[in-house]
Amino acid sequence: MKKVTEGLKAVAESVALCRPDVISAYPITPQTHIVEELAQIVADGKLKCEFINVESEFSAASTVLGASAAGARAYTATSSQGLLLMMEVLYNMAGMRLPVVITDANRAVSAPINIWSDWQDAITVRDAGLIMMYAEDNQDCCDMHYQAFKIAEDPEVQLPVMVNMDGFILTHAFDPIDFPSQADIDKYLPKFKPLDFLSANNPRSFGLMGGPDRYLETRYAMAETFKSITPVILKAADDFKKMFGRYSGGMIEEYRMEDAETVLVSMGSTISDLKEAVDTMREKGKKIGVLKIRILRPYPAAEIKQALSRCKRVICVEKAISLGGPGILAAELKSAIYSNANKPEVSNFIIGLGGRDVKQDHIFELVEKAEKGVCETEFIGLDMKLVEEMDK
Amino acid sequence: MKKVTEGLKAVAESVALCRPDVISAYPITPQTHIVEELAQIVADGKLKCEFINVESEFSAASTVLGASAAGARAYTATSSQGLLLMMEVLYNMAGMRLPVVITDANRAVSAPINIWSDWQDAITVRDAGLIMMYAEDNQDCCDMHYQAFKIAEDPEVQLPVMVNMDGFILTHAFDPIDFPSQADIDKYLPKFKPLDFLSANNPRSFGLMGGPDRYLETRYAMAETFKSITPVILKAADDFKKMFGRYSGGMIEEYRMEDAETVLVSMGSTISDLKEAVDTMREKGKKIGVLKIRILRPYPAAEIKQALSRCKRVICVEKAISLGGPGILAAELKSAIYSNANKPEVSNFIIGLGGRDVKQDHIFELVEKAEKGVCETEFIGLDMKLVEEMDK
Amino acid sequence: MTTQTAENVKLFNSGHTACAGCGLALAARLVLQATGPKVIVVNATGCLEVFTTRSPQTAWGIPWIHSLFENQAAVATGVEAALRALGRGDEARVIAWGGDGASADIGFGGISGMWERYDDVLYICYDNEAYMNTGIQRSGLTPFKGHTSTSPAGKVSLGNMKQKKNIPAIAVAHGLPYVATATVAYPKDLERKVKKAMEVRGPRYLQILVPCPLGWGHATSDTISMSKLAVETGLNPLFEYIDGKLATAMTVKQKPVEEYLKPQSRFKHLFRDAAGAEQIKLIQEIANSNFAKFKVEAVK
Amino acid sequence: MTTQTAENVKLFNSGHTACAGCGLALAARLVLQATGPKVIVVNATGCLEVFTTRSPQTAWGIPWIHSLFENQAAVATGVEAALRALGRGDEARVIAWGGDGASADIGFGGISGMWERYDDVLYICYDNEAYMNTGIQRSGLTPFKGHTSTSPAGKVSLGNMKQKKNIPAIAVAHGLPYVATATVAYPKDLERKVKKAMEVRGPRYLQILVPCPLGWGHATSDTISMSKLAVETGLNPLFEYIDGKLATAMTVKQKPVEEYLKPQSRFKHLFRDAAGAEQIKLIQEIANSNFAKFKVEAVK
Repeated sequence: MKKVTEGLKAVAESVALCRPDVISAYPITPQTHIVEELAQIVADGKLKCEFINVESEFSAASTVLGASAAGARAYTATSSQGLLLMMEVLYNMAGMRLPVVITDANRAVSAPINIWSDWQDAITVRDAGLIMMYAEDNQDCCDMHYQAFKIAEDPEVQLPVMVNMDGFILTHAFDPIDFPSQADIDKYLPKFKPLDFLSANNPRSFGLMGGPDRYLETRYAMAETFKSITPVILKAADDFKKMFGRYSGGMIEEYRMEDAETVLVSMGSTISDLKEAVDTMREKGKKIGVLKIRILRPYPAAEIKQALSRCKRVICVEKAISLGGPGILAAELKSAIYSNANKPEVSNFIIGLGGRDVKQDHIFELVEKAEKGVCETEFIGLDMKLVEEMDK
Repeated sequence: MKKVTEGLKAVAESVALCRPDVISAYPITPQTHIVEELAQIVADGKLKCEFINVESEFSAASTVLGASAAGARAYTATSSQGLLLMMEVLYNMAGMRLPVVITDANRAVSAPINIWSDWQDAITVRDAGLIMMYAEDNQDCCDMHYQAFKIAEDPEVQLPVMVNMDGFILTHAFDPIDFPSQADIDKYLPKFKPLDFLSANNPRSFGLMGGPDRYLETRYAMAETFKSITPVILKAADDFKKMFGRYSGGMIEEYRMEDAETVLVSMGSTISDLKEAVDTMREKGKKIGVLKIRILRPYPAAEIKQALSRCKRVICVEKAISLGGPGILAAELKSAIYSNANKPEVSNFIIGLGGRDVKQDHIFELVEKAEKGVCETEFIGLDMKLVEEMDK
Repeated sequence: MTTQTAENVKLFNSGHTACAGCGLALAARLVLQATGPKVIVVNATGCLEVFTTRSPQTAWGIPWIHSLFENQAAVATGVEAALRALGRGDEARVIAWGGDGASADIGFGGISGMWERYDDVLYICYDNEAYMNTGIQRSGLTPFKGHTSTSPAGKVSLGNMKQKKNIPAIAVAHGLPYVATATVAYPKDLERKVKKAMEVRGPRYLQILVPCPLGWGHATSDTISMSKLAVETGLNPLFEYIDGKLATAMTVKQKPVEEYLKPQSRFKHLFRDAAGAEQIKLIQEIANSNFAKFKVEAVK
Repeated sequence: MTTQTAENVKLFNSGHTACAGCGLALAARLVLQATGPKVIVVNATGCLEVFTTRSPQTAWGIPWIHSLFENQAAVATGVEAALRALGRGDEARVIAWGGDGASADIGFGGISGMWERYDDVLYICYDNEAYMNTGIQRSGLTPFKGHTSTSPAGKVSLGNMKQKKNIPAIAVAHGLPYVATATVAYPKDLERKVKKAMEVRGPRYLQILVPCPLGWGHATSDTISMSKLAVETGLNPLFEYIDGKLATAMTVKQKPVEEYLKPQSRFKHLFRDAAGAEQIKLIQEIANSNFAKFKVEAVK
């Protein structure tokens, strides 16, 4: 039964269905409606849950860390500056193997301050040890949340999961959303059974020092865990499909790639723009497809290597930048396909930073440019008059 | 005139020679001796400078940000958790184009908490818009600081510079250090002349919003700036050599690479270990060399591409990890040499995390492994008994 | 650096985009009228930054900087240190300001640190009693039983469960030489306090209540009357502490809290039933206790 | 998660690696003796975490967690919320603790937030008056004119320029129902205060002075005498505030501050010349003012 719902409110309803024990968050645009809606759900007695308003994102992350360590299913949501402020806690949470679920409403990072969408915020935590999922649309985003708790809490995983949704583009869009029933979600996602937690009945110590004699092995264990997560992610989607009839899963998604010579690679809601453009270009006879990176961590290197083993040209379309560095998606992708025999050209473009509209023409333009020669970290959609003005 | 000095104290003396107007820092191991020594230098009246003890690294970064915006030459030093806590401020400082100099005593990141050396801390800010230098030894590190201020404050640059030195390995090592005279440094590095600063005599607004109509262009301007920094870095080293007689510069350094079939790539003090191993392997007739990445941002893609255009095998030796992702140095390197005709095999290994000793045997071992076939993100130096224990 | 010269010599121009009836815009103008141009302002993220500096425009005629939501105090420390270090101490005094969220919550650690350092910075909290810039979420200064989107009135809740965090008292406990409260309905009092604060060296704290029609749910024409009623009911007493001692408090004829609560939709759930009436009694007790505490001589 | 079962049933084992004469190790044992086993402890980064939990060993016989240097308060909030949410409220009470750096400086924003939320957490600051874990740098609780490596005595400086941040007063201003100070020389007083604190619901604050022979520069056998002299000179008064009112203060016969300062190398620069003697007079004034303030009836 579908219900037209705003993206953030849909996420809030989905999270509520997962029956978190503790929610803690701090207001930041464009994430705010999630916690507002959850606050109202709790205030109306519809969800029995400790909803904790805290004084900063740093404390929001720390509060859910503490709650998770004490055995609770814990959730927080944030965006942009808030995520950066959480940074130290996020590394710590991952290192402590705490299965918190975090929604990030992807937004640009200051300076200059900008509340609109790009991926710069979440990209900054890609090394931290979080599982990172990127939603293409709001149904996908809701379904990711049910699965996120299941994956995070899997005994083989025990890691935080971050669900990413593009600010405004998804967060504030109204779409018909199919919500599962509470009974079904209760079956899909039983009560959290932590392997180990803070308890006076079993007094144990958490967060010990790891000296030079142990630290390397601890990090190795995490790296090994990441190698075994893909099957867990795939199974969560398969189980979801069995119960709810729709497949919302996969590490990557291939769109019209069967005979594609050129493949556009991207994440999140940008995929919809690319698919539309690909449909248009296909009509004109161009052999072009789209590869969606749905899960950024663990990075689906093998899947990407395979998917790009036949094409001639790859174009990464990125909404984040490593200033002074190579394209972020492009570098990881080139790393994955480095030894492919077909060795496609790889271009990458920076688009849509800080909420700049991504137009279909921009996509046509970047394909055209890449066809003329490899482009690296090239900006598309610039207002050149403004660039000149700023140069003065 | 050389003086045997501990690494951190040598950095402190070098920084004092640069006559910063404002220093602000917070204690964290292994960075602390820098600010202690500077505190003493100021307390003894040897340097006229505002030395500000603050309540956190977040505020240390914010204090130097404010000081720099008001026209002061500003300096801070930190490490590990402190750097992660500064994260939001660092992105902001770069975006505001403030030429602060930061020393990072590279240290592992929690959890588990570990005060020993690896690169995980600074690696987390590689997208932020800071110029990032990695010191191989303490003379190099001191010379980097004189140059760092010069580069940061260059009218064409106006960006923060981070100098990285490996915790304990460099910070606590005693070496003979050649310090320039104050008079010479005053000539090399004249008083900071900011292009623009907070002043009641010229009231202007700093840190405005950048909406979707301007943000993309602002980031583009930064990306373009990064393209023009390499010549400034090279000139700072050339000028330094003219004045002080020694060359401490270069984006990369090639060691015994003239006919090398295998090239080890790394950064920081690890380079010394690699050079030693290469000397040994050379004696046994192996054609092997070392490529040092001295400047990580701007990433010296062109220099690396050129330097690796003849070898058969590249081995990245990394002291940081992107959990669930590709090797950090390896991915950027593969991106740089992706289109090279020689297309060397690229392996990468994780070593020495959290202060684990890097032994010469480890280096021989990883070379041997890479020669047998490409290795990706493989850990070297593991205590396998401990790994098994932890697995239980 | 993104910079912009103000297009005219006013210290705070009308070329901003604040909502109608915004108490904050009024307060900012009053403050700068009192300080004059020899100030540098450090502004936390919030409405005041947003509605004055949409690049490339700026409403500020004084040197002004915005960095983040929570580092205004430390940035001010840095600016002040730079002026001293560069021998520019006479050029300007430093003011840091932020809303109640930036001041009482996310930025409070930094402010406490600045106070402990005893930096020569005037900190001004403009208090509209919730996160208004992000859409009316609860802050530490949200009043008892006020409805916000994260302290909502609902079937099992009657709004914000906590009393307003007492930042002025906390500031006094930090040993500040000057701590005061003000509000826009009393512009002369506000101006006098700003001037007094500028005479003192060291850390100073001024908390200005600024009604927000959107967040409080009153008519845009009622900003001044709400500001006045907050004082007259005793819910926002106006006082000064000098060197830790209560120095002045504004004397007013006490009005019942209902007069203040009723016109504001954020309190409307209190007027529905007996449970709400009980809460109003508790709010009246807060007001009474303030009246008892701040019964000192009137401003001279 | 890195976890470890304590090898025996003691709440705080002797199997730690604290320095000889460590006041902190003593305080930790005294606190847990008073609370008993039904507690969960959240520990900020610092000496106490370092010398008790070098993996895989732990000295703790109670459930214990360490996360970061500055988030102990918020982690405690989360633990406490989890216990309530999971219906385990009777299982344990939550204690957060950290050193003076973690408490008065880097973690203070989080503590203030926790106090404002009015969480049921006992916060204990073990105060050794500097960052001892990183090698004796100045904190907000470093005493006036104390030498540390970042507030050094030098040719143009006489040590720490600021008075100790008054966290107990700031805690009272936050509206805490229980605020107290203690020190290891008075173990019964300390134990009583911990027990009293555990009887109260809501946020509580206990500040325990713990001499650090290494950082203070006194003989390792003088830990208790230094702790006692801190009280007897009036530099570290022992008191309790209940519901905002001074409830008890320990009465002692006043000794001159020199008796406390002289055996500690961190004050040795004050005994060199006339300039130092002037500073000692100022320190005596601080002590005298504490004596005047805390002249209330003795503990019953």
